[in-house]
Amino acid sequence: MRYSGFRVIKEALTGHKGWKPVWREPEPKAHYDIVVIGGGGHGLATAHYLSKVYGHRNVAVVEKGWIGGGNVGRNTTIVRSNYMLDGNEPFYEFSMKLWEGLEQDLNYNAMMSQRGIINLFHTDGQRDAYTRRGNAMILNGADAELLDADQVRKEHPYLNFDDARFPIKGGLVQRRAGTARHDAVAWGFARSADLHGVDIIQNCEVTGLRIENGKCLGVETTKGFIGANKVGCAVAGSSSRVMGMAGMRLPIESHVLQAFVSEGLKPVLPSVITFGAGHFYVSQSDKGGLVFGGDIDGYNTYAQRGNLPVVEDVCEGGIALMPMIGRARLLRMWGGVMDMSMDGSPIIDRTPVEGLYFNGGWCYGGFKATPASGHCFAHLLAKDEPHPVATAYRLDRFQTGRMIDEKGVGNQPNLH
Amino acid sequence: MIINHPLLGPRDASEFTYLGDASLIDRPDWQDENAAEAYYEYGYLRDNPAGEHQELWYHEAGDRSWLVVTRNTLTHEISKVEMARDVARARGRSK
Amino acid sequence: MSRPISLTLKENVCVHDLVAITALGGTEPRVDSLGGVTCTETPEVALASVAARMGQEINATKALAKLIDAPAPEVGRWAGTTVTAFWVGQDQWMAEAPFDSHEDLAAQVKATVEDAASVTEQTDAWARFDLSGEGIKAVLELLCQLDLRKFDEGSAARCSIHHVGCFVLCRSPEMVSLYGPRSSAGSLHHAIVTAMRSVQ
Amino acid sequence: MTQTNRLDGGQIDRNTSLSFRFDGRNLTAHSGDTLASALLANDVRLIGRSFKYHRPRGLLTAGSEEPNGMVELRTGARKEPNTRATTIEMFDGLEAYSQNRWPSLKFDALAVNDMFSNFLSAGFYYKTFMWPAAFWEKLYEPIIRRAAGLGSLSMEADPDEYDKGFRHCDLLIIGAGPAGLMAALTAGRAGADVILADEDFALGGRLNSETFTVGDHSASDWATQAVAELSSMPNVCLMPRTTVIGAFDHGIYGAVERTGDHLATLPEGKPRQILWRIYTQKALLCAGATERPIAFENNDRPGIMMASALRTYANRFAVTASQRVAIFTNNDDGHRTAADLHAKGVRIAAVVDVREDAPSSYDYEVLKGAQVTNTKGRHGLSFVEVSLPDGSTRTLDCGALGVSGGWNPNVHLTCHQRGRPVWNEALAAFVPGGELPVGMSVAGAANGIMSTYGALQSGAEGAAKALDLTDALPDLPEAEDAPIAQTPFWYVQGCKRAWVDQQNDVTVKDVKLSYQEGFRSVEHLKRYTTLGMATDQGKTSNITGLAIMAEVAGKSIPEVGTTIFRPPYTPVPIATFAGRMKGQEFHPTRLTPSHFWAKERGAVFVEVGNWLRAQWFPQPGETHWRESVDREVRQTRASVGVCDCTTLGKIDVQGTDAAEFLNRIYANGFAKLAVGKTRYGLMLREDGMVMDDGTAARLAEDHFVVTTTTANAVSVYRHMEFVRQCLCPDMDVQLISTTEGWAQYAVAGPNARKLLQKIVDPEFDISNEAFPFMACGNVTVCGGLRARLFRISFSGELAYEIAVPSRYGDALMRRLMAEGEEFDVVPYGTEALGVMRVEKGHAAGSELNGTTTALNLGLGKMVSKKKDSIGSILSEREALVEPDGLRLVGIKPLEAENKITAGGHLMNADGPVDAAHDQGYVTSAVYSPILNSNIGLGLVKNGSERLGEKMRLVSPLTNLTVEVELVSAHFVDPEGERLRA
Repeated sequence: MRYSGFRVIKEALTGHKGWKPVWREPEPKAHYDIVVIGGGGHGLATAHYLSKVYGHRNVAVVEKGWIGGGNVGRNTTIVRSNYMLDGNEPFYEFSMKLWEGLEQDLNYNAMMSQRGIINLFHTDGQRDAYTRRGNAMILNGADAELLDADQVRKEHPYLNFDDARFPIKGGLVQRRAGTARHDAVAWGFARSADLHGVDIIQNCEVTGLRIENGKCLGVETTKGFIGANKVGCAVAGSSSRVMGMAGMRLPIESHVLQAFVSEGLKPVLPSVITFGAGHFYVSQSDKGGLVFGGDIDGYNTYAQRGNLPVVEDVCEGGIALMPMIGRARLLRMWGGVMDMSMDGSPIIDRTPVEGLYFNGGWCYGGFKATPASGHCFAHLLAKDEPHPVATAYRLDRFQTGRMIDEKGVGNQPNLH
Repeated sequence: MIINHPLLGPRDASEFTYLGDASLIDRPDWQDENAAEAYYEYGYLRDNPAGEHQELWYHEAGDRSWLVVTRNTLTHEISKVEMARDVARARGRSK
Repeated sequence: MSRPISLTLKENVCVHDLVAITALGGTEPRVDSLGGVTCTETPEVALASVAARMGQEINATKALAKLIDAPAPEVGRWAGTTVTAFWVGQDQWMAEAPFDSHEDLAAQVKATVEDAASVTEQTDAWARFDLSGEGIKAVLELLCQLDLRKFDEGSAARCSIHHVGCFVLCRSPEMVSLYGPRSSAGSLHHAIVTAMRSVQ
Repeated sequence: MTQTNRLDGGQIDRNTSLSFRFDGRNLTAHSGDTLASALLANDVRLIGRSFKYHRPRGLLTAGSEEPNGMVELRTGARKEPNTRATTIEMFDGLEAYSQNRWPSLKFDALAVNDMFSNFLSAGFYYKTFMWPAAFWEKLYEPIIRRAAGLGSLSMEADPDEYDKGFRHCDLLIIGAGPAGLMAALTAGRAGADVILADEDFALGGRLNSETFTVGDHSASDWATQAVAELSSMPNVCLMPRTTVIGAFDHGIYGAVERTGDHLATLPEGKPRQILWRIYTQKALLCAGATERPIAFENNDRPGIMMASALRTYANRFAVTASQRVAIFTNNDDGHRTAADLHAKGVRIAAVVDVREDAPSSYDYEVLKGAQVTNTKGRHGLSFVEVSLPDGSTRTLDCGALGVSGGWNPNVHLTCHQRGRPVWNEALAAFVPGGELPVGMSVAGAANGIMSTYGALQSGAEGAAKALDLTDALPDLPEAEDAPIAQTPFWYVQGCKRAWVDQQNDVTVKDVKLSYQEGFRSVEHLKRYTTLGMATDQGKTSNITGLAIMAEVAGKSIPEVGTTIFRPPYTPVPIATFAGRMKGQEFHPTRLTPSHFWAKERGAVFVEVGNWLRAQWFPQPGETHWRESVDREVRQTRASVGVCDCTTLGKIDVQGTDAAEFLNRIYANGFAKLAVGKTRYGLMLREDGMVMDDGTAARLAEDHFVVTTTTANAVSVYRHMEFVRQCLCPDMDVQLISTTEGWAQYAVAGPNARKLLQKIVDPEFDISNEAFPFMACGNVTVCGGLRARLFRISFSGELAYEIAVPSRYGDALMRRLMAEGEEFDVVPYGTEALGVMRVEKGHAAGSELNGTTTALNLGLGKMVSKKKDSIGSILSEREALVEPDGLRLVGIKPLEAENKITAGGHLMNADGPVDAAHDQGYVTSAVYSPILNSNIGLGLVKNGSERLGEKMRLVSPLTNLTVEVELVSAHFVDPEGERLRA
């Protein structure tokens, strides 16, 4: 069923009786060409591109809970392609372009809002690093602008310019960046994949990988064995657990990232803002809530909850940067479990096990990557070779020394 | 969280700095013929268990001791806290 | 007539003509009183860290006891008379003494412990504020995470105050000493006085 | 205007009359009122507008669960949007305004949404606004954003102060109702350290809202006496106005105490709120229960309220919402409200009870087996329509309708970790279950024990159990102990628009549509309809929504599941979490010993980490920073300059294995360093990247002083402790930071020695022969002050670093300036320092960016292969030793005056300019007054083999393209003759 304004009006006049379920609830078949583990954003996007772009319709997505319940269901909704390194920028810019056409591609309004993002800097060293980054963005075909303090003040007069411990010296802006309605992204991909024949199987937990003579034959699940020619794993947050079923150890640790939302407020923030002298970034949702976050808690965990010190750290940053939000109330806090990789960059690659493919290590950059991640993983699954923009995301890069380390903090995941 | 320091008793985790898996104590022999492979695994591969995890915490705002904390990554329950130096010796490290 | 560079600390007391300033930048210590609590900047103290050498822990403990004329303090405690010491880490202590009589405390301590311990001058690494009065508990409650129910006379603990790593020593039920890094003295002092104002 | 709805009795102080304003109207109240009770007393029912349809809204509850009665409190910079009228303690001069309406509360333009509500069904926006694509940003979204949101911020900095504190106890009791008070009495009398926290300003919970007796006292008097006894106990800490917002790991609870919100103005220096971190082994949750509504047609009009709320307003605040009240209930509790109101002289239109076997009353009519089918009244309820069992309908005139659908235990804090509530069939409600936070137990209504006696009893038992008290429990007073059985009744069948979530305008139909479209898991329901996402977090709506979903799914409620509750229990101002860490106090400020001197000299300071360092020292007449910096560089290179380098990390390394230890942490060797000598040290991370660099001075066989960069002082020290304790546990080496203990100054330039000879006491020979380049040692200065002297150079000049105890740093700097006058000595700041190190080709922060190896920096030879040092193995990985990898080079524009930009990228002299053809980037760029040219350092592919090559430096971000030449990084004195002079 196509969605449109006319359809909404028609249904309204006929008691909304015509609305069908957005996805079917099929029972798993005995065998698929491709089984994607994980009904989060990346898994559903993979299914969408596999079926729509690469013509694979005999595909299943198996999800242990409800779809969209992964990090796509709990993030700060930021979409941007402001990366510095060659391994990353082309991929995220590719993702940005997919975002820009997503509503039309999915016939679903994910409310992609290109409100822009500004990364503030407070020292000359930061300015130089952002200059290098902004140049890399432009040289890769993305957009970037460098603002000085006065220009920042013009656009964001409510920031702390008069009593700042670390004065704002300027900012790197990407106008095309913004936010999207995170749940809608998952639902939109699911709906499209479903329409193209993909079976989305919820409440179906993968309990094992059936591997014989180095080849993956399918997945053992709580709904029985499901055979597959190829199995793709897209379960960021739980990657080590699932790939552990194949006996693999990953260059990944699981960490919790907390996020926060305030009570609804009339519009105050024109764009996404990232503090450069503390752990704080913020945007305002269409419903009016300030959606903000900061640093990860910093210890290995699989629990979707954090602790007070980080809450305080984030709010200290927020008040230092924009003291006008002091009387806005924090309404809800939650935690999402991240695949923190050893260089802060993701992995989309084959594995030593034939027929088993891996997509993970997204750290806290997974949401913005959703379309490109799905597209590139679909490409890898369909063609057995990496998509041109994802060639650097190899599993063996740490062995060869080809790390993609934007922050330059090395092999300590909780610093990325 | 609260870490029960072997010497100081219960201390707020915010006084500590986290490093990672306690396997970082087991630094390979630099002269081993497979040193390159060994160091790659030591430096980059992690068990990352969903359950009991031995990990290194540094009492930065305290007595500057490194601790090996055994903590469940699902419940955050801490079952054991040891001085990393003792653990390192027990694992055969010396000079 | 010149002689080669000496590699040991000069042992006589100083006769130089340089004027010292306090951590807060004054020539006189700063004193603030609010609602029954007094905060006094206390620069007239010399400090030296004592860390036992490997295998010399017992000798170091003995030597320290001799120095402070009391058993070496246990974990989380301080002890001593003229020269006092508090526990800062495993087999590691900080010796305290009056500045005027002990400006070269490190040298004096080293002479006592000899090769049993490494000694490092810490006198000017720390700014000290003494907090006294009935209301100090209410002030400390806003500053540090210590369980004040257990923080009795003789206690010495390290803790973080407004992101500044400090030592807190309980001298008596109505007096504590706070040691913070000298460079952050201004921020620490501001935190203390703000808390005093908040509870007065 | 008089308080027309004020009744007799209550717990307000009628002797104090307070005046306040709502939407500009002057009204009066008494102390003990909330804004909500005061508005009702003044017959104000219309208070706000709903989120989506802008429907008129009044009060629904009398507590913090309030979804509707929200206002903008106070004015100016203290404006506080979305504040629940039910939680605002009245004070004289209070000002409040209604929100989310335009132009006025009575006539709200966007109320038009309500007419089109049928088109604005759940999730409609996901299905439209897609064409034409560009319109979303330009048209649709701005409209939605303006309509959305509730209250507005002042856009001014919050002027109030906030504190954070720590408290410890044996037992934290959350909630001071009957269970909490009894628990506190039990624990307190037993001598335990108890904290009793309650969000209300009056302790007692429901006891303050009820008319029945406890022991020989009225419920509220008993509460008052209990509180009096507790406040007399030194081991009990009573915390009214304190909301426990979250249960965190290992017995740490967050609590927000509102110390100033009930005051018209805060006393100087006093906090508005305090965030307490409460540490306790045991906690007893006595948070009570929340009454749940019944959904029916137009159940959202002002005047339609929870029955228990009407009772609270009448009994505690002596207020009725209207002189004529009806009740709609499915349980006996609704009848209590009718009885209490009747007793206070309020006219009861009727009690509508869905039960055929409902109890009768002599005082008012009870319509048994009846249901409310519709309501009327534009800005407030005027009458309700009731359908009777026989099919006939009745109309009841009333200005208020009390609704009671039974009670839901407040299980929220039990869910903050892993706990999942369990369904209790008898109560038809969720009760705490599963894994509670360690050390937490639950008592009273929060645990599903709904009678007052049961609450008192479980409170006493809960406290005793938590503390393992052996002695007998205190005698419990007599109190009502009515058994409770609820037959759930969620909504009236056949209604068209019945509200489940009143703030977000989620109706029964929306929930059903959600199911129809496949959004059937609770999480999908929540996210698709926004049910329970409003500022009340669904305290009065989640369970009802769940029940409707269960019904349409043909499942039981527990099968459908429950949404878990997350902190905070009620919303908390962001500033409260920040406390005092704001403005200039956001981070501590670190000052060097000569900071005050530098300030006198008019230095311009720059933040380096938490340090403030002098960036340059402007002289009269200098209008541009470049003039100052150029002068400082020229004068230093021409004669002598002094720079404060106290901020460099200093670590004292002692012990018989000290040298071996340095061998391990540095890539280059230290074993053979002679006593009295200093050596440059290169430190790698285990992954082979350069971590930091500095010098190590050997003061004795077993004593080194190591320096680190300012930025890495803390992480390097941590790393060294890691190596010492975890990798080399048997090495005899002791570490301690001495960064703060010594004021250290670089004295650089041809006349450096001459100047120092006037400072260092004459018995110390610092001639080039006696004290050559890289020498170090202890000296005395100015007549006997102990000092350390290092002959090291960052500037490339003849240079020393001299250190004295910090308290003398200010004096030494002044002395150096005075003694240096004859040499025209100049103090120089970090800018000049940076210029000189680039001229000299020293790598620093911008080159040591965490992704560069020793090889990249041209220091490859320093990495010894003959010893075991951190990082040596992984630095050999194939990609890290590729011949065409990045190498550090000097960069010079072909035209000296052409500016070059750090962060610019380097491209071949010709060929395309894009990422694919990137050759490297500029790490540092300065103007060299010595070379009279802009110069820079950069990392270029195979750079060391390309010296002399012309390239293009491009920075499209700053619209810059410059022709440059790759040169040696050592612009000045490449042979190093000056520093050995």
